[in-house]
Amino acid sequence: MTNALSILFCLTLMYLAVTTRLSSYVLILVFEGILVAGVYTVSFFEHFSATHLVIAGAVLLFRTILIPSYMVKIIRDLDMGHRDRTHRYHPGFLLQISGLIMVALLLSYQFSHMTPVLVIPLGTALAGIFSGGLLIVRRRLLLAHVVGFLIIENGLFLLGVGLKAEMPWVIELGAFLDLFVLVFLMGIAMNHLKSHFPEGAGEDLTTLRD
Amino acid sequence: MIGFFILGLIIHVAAMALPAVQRHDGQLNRAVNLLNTVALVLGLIFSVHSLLTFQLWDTRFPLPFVGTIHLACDGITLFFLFTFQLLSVAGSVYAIGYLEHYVKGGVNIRWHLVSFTLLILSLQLILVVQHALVFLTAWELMAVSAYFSIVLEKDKPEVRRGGFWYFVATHASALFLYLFFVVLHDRTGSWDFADIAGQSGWDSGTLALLLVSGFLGFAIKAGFMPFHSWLPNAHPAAPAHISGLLSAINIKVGIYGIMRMFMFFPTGPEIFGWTLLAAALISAIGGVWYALAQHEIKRLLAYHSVENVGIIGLGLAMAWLGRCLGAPSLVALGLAGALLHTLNHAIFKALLFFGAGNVYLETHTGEIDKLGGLAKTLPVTGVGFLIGAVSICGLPPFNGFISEFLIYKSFFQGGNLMGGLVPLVLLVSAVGLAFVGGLAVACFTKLYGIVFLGEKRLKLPEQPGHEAVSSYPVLLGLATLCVWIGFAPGVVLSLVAPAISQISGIPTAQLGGELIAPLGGLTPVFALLLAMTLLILGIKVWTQKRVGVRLLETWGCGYQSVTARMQYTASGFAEELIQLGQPMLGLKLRWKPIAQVLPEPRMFKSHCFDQIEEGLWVRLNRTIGRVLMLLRWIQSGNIRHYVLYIFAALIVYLIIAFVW
Amino acid sequence: MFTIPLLLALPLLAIGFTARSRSLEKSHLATLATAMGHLAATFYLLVAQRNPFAANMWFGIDPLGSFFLLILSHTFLAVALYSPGFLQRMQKPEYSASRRLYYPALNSYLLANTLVIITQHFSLLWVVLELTTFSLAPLIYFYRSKESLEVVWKYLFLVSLGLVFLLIGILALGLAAKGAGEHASLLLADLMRDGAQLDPLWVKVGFVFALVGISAKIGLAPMHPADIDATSNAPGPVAALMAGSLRSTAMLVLLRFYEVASHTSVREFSQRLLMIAGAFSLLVSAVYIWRSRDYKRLLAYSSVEHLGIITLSTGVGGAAMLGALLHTLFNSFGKIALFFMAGRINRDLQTREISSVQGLMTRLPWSGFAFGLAFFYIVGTPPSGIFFSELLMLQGMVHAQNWVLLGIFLVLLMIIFIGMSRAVLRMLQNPWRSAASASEPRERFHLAHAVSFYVLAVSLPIAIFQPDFLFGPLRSILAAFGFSL
Amino acid sequence: MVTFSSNPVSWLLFLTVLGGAPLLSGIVNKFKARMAGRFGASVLQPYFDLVKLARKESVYSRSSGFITRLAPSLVWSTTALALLLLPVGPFFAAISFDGDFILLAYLLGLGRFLQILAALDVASSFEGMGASREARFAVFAEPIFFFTFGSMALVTGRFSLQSIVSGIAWDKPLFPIFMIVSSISIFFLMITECSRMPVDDPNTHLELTMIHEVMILDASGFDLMLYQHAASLKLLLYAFLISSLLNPFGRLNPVAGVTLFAGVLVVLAACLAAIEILMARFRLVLVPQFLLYATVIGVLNILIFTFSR
Repeated sequence: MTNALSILFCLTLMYLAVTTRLSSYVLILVFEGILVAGVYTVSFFEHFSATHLVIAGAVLLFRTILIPSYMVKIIRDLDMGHRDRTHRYHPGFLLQISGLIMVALLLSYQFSHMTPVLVIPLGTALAGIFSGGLLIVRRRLLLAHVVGFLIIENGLFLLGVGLKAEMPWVIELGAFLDLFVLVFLMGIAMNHLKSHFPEGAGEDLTTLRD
Repeated sequence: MIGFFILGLIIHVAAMALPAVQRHDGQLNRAVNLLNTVALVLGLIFSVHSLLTFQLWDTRFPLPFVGTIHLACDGITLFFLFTFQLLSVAGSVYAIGYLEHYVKGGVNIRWHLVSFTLLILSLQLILVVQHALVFLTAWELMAVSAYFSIVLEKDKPEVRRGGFWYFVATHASALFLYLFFVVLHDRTGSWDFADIAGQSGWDSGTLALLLVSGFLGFAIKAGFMPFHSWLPNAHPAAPAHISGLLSAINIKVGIYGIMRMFMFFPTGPEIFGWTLLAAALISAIGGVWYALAQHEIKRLLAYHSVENVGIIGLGLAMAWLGRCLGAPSLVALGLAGALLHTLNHAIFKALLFFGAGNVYLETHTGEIDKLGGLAKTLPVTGVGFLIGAVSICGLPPFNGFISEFLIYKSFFQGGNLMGGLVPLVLLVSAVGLAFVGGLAVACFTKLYGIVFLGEKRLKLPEQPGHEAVSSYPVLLGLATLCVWIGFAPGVVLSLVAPAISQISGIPTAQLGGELIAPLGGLTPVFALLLAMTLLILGIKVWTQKRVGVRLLETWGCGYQSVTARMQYTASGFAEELIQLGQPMLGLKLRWKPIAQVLPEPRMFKSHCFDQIEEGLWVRLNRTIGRVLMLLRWIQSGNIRHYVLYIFAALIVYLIIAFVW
Repeated sequence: MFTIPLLLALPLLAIGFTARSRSLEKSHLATLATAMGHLAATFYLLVAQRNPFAANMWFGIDPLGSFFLLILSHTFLAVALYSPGFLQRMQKPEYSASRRLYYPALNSYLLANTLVIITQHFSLLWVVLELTTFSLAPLIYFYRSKESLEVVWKYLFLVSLGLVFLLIGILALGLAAKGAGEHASLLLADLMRDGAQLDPLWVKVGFVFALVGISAKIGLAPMHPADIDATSNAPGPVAALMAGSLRSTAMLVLLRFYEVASHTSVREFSQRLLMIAGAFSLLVSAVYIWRSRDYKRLLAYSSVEHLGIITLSTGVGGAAMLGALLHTLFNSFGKIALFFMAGRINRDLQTREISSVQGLMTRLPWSGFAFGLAFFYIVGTPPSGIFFSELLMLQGMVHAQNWVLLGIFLVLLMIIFIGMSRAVLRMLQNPWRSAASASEPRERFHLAHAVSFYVLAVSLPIAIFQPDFLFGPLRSILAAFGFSL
Repeated sequence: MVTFSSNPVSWLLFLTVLGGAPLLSGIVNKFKARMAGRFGASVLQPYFDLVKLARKESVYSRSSGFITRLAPSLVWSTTALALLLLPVGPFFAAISFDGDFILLAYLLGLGRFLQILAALDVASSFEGMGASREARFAVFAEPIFFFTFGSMALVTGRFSLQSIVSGIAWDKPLFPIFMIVSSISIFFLMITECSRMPVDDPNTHLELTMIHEVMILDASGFDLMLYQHAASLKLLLYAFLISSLLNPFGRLNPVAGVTLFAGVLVVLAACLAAIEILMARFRLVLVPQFLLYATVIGVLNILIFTFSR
């Protein structure tokens, strides 16, 4: 079951690679949020507890409702509607992502020899983390960076599952990051972007350098 | 007796506090310098008395962490203390008159006075301190204070540049010394010089590391080639009294350090002696040859400091070799030469720099080719400078001759002691020293002849000579010292004796017989020379009174309209010798060749740059900059790159963790 | 048991009060009181050397914690003293919001950092680390300009990205702890107790991820860029706060992981990794210090350099580790003075270009003098404290016979010295080429100068007399890391 | 230990040498004239010149200062004092001590120093030229001296001219060769220092070509006399050096010693004259090579000696 969901997660990553619409990014986020919550619940099914339920709920709340809606709002505010195509679209991106996924799965397979892990979820998690990073590196819109950041978080979540780390309050803390992202990265920063950068809002910032 | 010294130090501190209360710059200048002079004279009483009565003084007082601070005056310390105090007296008295002109010019000299006093103070502290940490502290105090004394005219960019050379060089030497003392501490477990000196049985690796780091540290300070480049840059930048003291005593701290290394490693390897010899010879020849090519008085004198440090190094090397051979008499000869030359060089170099300072005050330029005939306008400076010039060439009957004579003797004696090809090597070094002497003669005949003799080459503002009256006693006193040490070296040698006997192990009484008496015998010879000169001079004056004397124009070989511009110039005087020095000396000649038949305006420029400075240090600086430039893309300002770095670092670390 | 309220409750109250009070004076007094109370408690803890918390609680104060508490609250007191002098110049209307936010943010910063230092449980540690970033954001964003927006964005983004990795590191620690059996937990004490049973593989992974994650906060290359921007564009007191205490707090977190690692078989590896990371940061800082145009950025790079030195010699261990700990303290002293003075110079001369700083010593004699003094302090001219700590590091390297590292260390120090002195001496000596020489009033002595002189002076007695309340803890820290002097 | 010879003969000899010095240059000139086929001036001509000069009034340049007035006496007295350090044939040197040859070299150096300054003192471009040349050649001349006498000191293991001369072991096969070769390099030195052909032409009249003569262009009267006499003293000094080095009899057989000594002097004079007849002046750029050549001879000499011992 977890494996199936993980595979789906990988597929979302593939889609991430081919699309360039901010709106479709948001869709991906929603879908991934559901997947992650699902994997989480399933993986702890046998010894299920209230905390797990709470966490799963929180994740669903943040990742499928709050953040996406907020993102849509921002897209409207900064009217990125008419130029929601991130620049320098590049077919190689798909190859890179899929390569990443291969490598990640391979790694986690190798890893499974050293220590007991769930191969597929672990691989997916690694793939998520690295492709999130890759997204940040490859896309110039700040919002895309946030998306990448959230994808890394999803990967982190899966990681906890894949490594079978039944530690109280470790992965769960990840939820805090959502709050953080919500409040700061988007709340403060994005809102001020408009006032400071009348045109080209949301492009990445590169004035401070040596 | 020690009370005098301590009182002196206290007075120095008081002098440093003075600028806070005294508002008027002129009075402040006089007050501070006079206070320093008094303090130094007190210290001088202490050092001379304890040198002559051979009282060594030693005390420790406990402090936490740094352990017991160990202050001691052994023979070496006392001799250097004597030298430093003597010359600092001269410097302080000279500064009174010299700084007067800056005060008139509205330059703010308060910081300068403070750092000048601090420089003198720290120089004395370095010598008496026998504890590594406090030594390093005093060392850095000296470095920083000297830097701030150099950049008095800090509005001029070239002054800042020169000062920066010093700043960097001295910090480099400090880093080497950190390494040196840390390794010593690691092996001996103590910061105390006495304990370190007591240590024996070094393993060869450690010894090599120690010798290299220590020598580099002290050599950079002393200005051995190729670490000399800060001298010719810092000296012209500094005001005259500072550049005088820089050459006279500041670089001697390096020599003092090498003497300390003698104490630390009683059984050093012979190879170090040979290395020292080579370095010294290179510095001596290179220094004087570069000096010959200079067009600026202070720069020229700075290169001569390199040369003289080299000569001192020759003596030290002989001493080291003598100790390896177990020949105390050779050690004594070498050390006597080295230490005496340390004192002598301090004296005549200060004399020359102060003279150059007076020239600068008079003409406001240091360009040799613009000057001329100053011996008439600046009589006292002229005489003093002449005596300094003769002494620095090591000509009898002045003090330079005595020390070089000792070093020559040490070469020949060493040649007798050692077999195989060693005598040849020493012979070659002796010939090298003679060669240096010849070049020095060429260089100083050029300097004195062009600057002080002949006619003015440049229209100077017609005004009475600017010679600061306070510089008369200094110049004349130093000149007298040159003559006196030359004629009667005995007394000064007895000042050196404690240090020598401390290292060579020969009792002072025996030294008196072996070392001092023979040189004492030179006195009648020089007296005879003087007598003959006076006699013939007398006869001449008598005859000339009979047959009469006439004043006429210089014989122009038939050419009538001779102008001052037609005099031989400094660059012309030295040009062929410099040509022979190619390509070691980078000589740039630029001129407009004769094109048309009819005469047209023409120019000729010759500029000699320092191959080591340009080719080594400046290039090193440029190379470092270029290499670092290669990494300059890191701070690209693009957050996507930063994210990439994070992942890259993660992967690299993981590779280190699991693959390497 | 008054220390816990002093350490935690007081800042909390201060946050509440300053958030509600309208007058800056009152908030200032409250903050000052908090700082003093905090400092008093810290001193008490240092001297008494006892843990006010029950054993095996999620909070606890060990020698390491108390030492870093000292750094934190000392820096905080200095900043609190300087704050009114800073705020009274920020009268522009666009700053009003920032002014109101200033003191609450300051106090919450204190609270968050205190929590980081006294937390013994790694998961909790991670949470409170988040809090420090939260509290700092409004301070960095004080000027509300384009640049500060960019800065705050970059800083928050990179630091939180780093925190993701830190979380992975903690996760790995948890997995490692699984090997220890039933009583396994993420409490520091337990982890150290079970050092032998911890799964070295996971400890290794954990250490690597923790290093990468926390580097963004410490400012270790190559995760330093955001730190540079933040430190150089934040207002003077905030920059001093970051360079003086935030980075050392982050360093403490790294030390916690190192502490765990050093009780397992991963010890050598972690030491090697620390050396590499430190040396690389030293190199990178040298790259930018060599020819620097902007003196605030220069100072930022200098603190990258010093954190690099600290990391490097922590890896060397032994005397070098003692040097590293002392260096953390002395570096925070120096950075306080440097950033205060840089802030004043920037305000009065209206420039951050080194080349356009003119006549500093004539226009701002006090600030110029203090700045120069702080420069000589930070490059380790004896008798500054930095000299002693760096000497200790050299001793450690020589004793470990790590000649390669020693060579790299000395060469890079020399390069950095040249670059830094080139810049600073130019600032100090550049003559004033302007007609308005006479018009400007002479700068008067200010509290900031007093603070700077104090922090520069205080390191010497510490280095020389080695007060036992400080060196007792230091020795037990070294013992805890398995070094003996 | 400096020893002043107790033997009055050494001191008397010194006085006679002072008196007899011009004779040598006279002899050289006579030889020259004879080889050129002229009858030539009398051997005593130099004396007449000196007396004539001493009687003339002195003319000083307006540009000149105290150096010009001081230098001649110092040049003279340094050269004279240097003569005192020489052992003359079988007789002891008046003054002798370890390393006295160093003093000798430096005394001549002092004289040279002042002469150069005196040349620069009168602000004449010609004399400046001469001064520069003198300084340049001195740089290469001094090493020859030190090399030769240094190697002798090392070979004999003694440090004073007196003891070196008496310390030469003529019975050993190596020594004669060594001595002869070294005296050759001293002869080169002599040619340079005494401004003889082919380095310098003592009796040209074109200032641009001269070295020594051009430096004393502005000297006159008693000063010029002193310069001339000092020059002849210098010539004699080098001649004495060579001839006491090539004197196997030494003190064993005074009569033979003295005769040989005198003989060598005459031969040297003849050689000088012959060279001046047969050779033209070198181009000035060649002079350093000429001197280096002399040094190289010395180097080979000492090398051969060391290796074959």
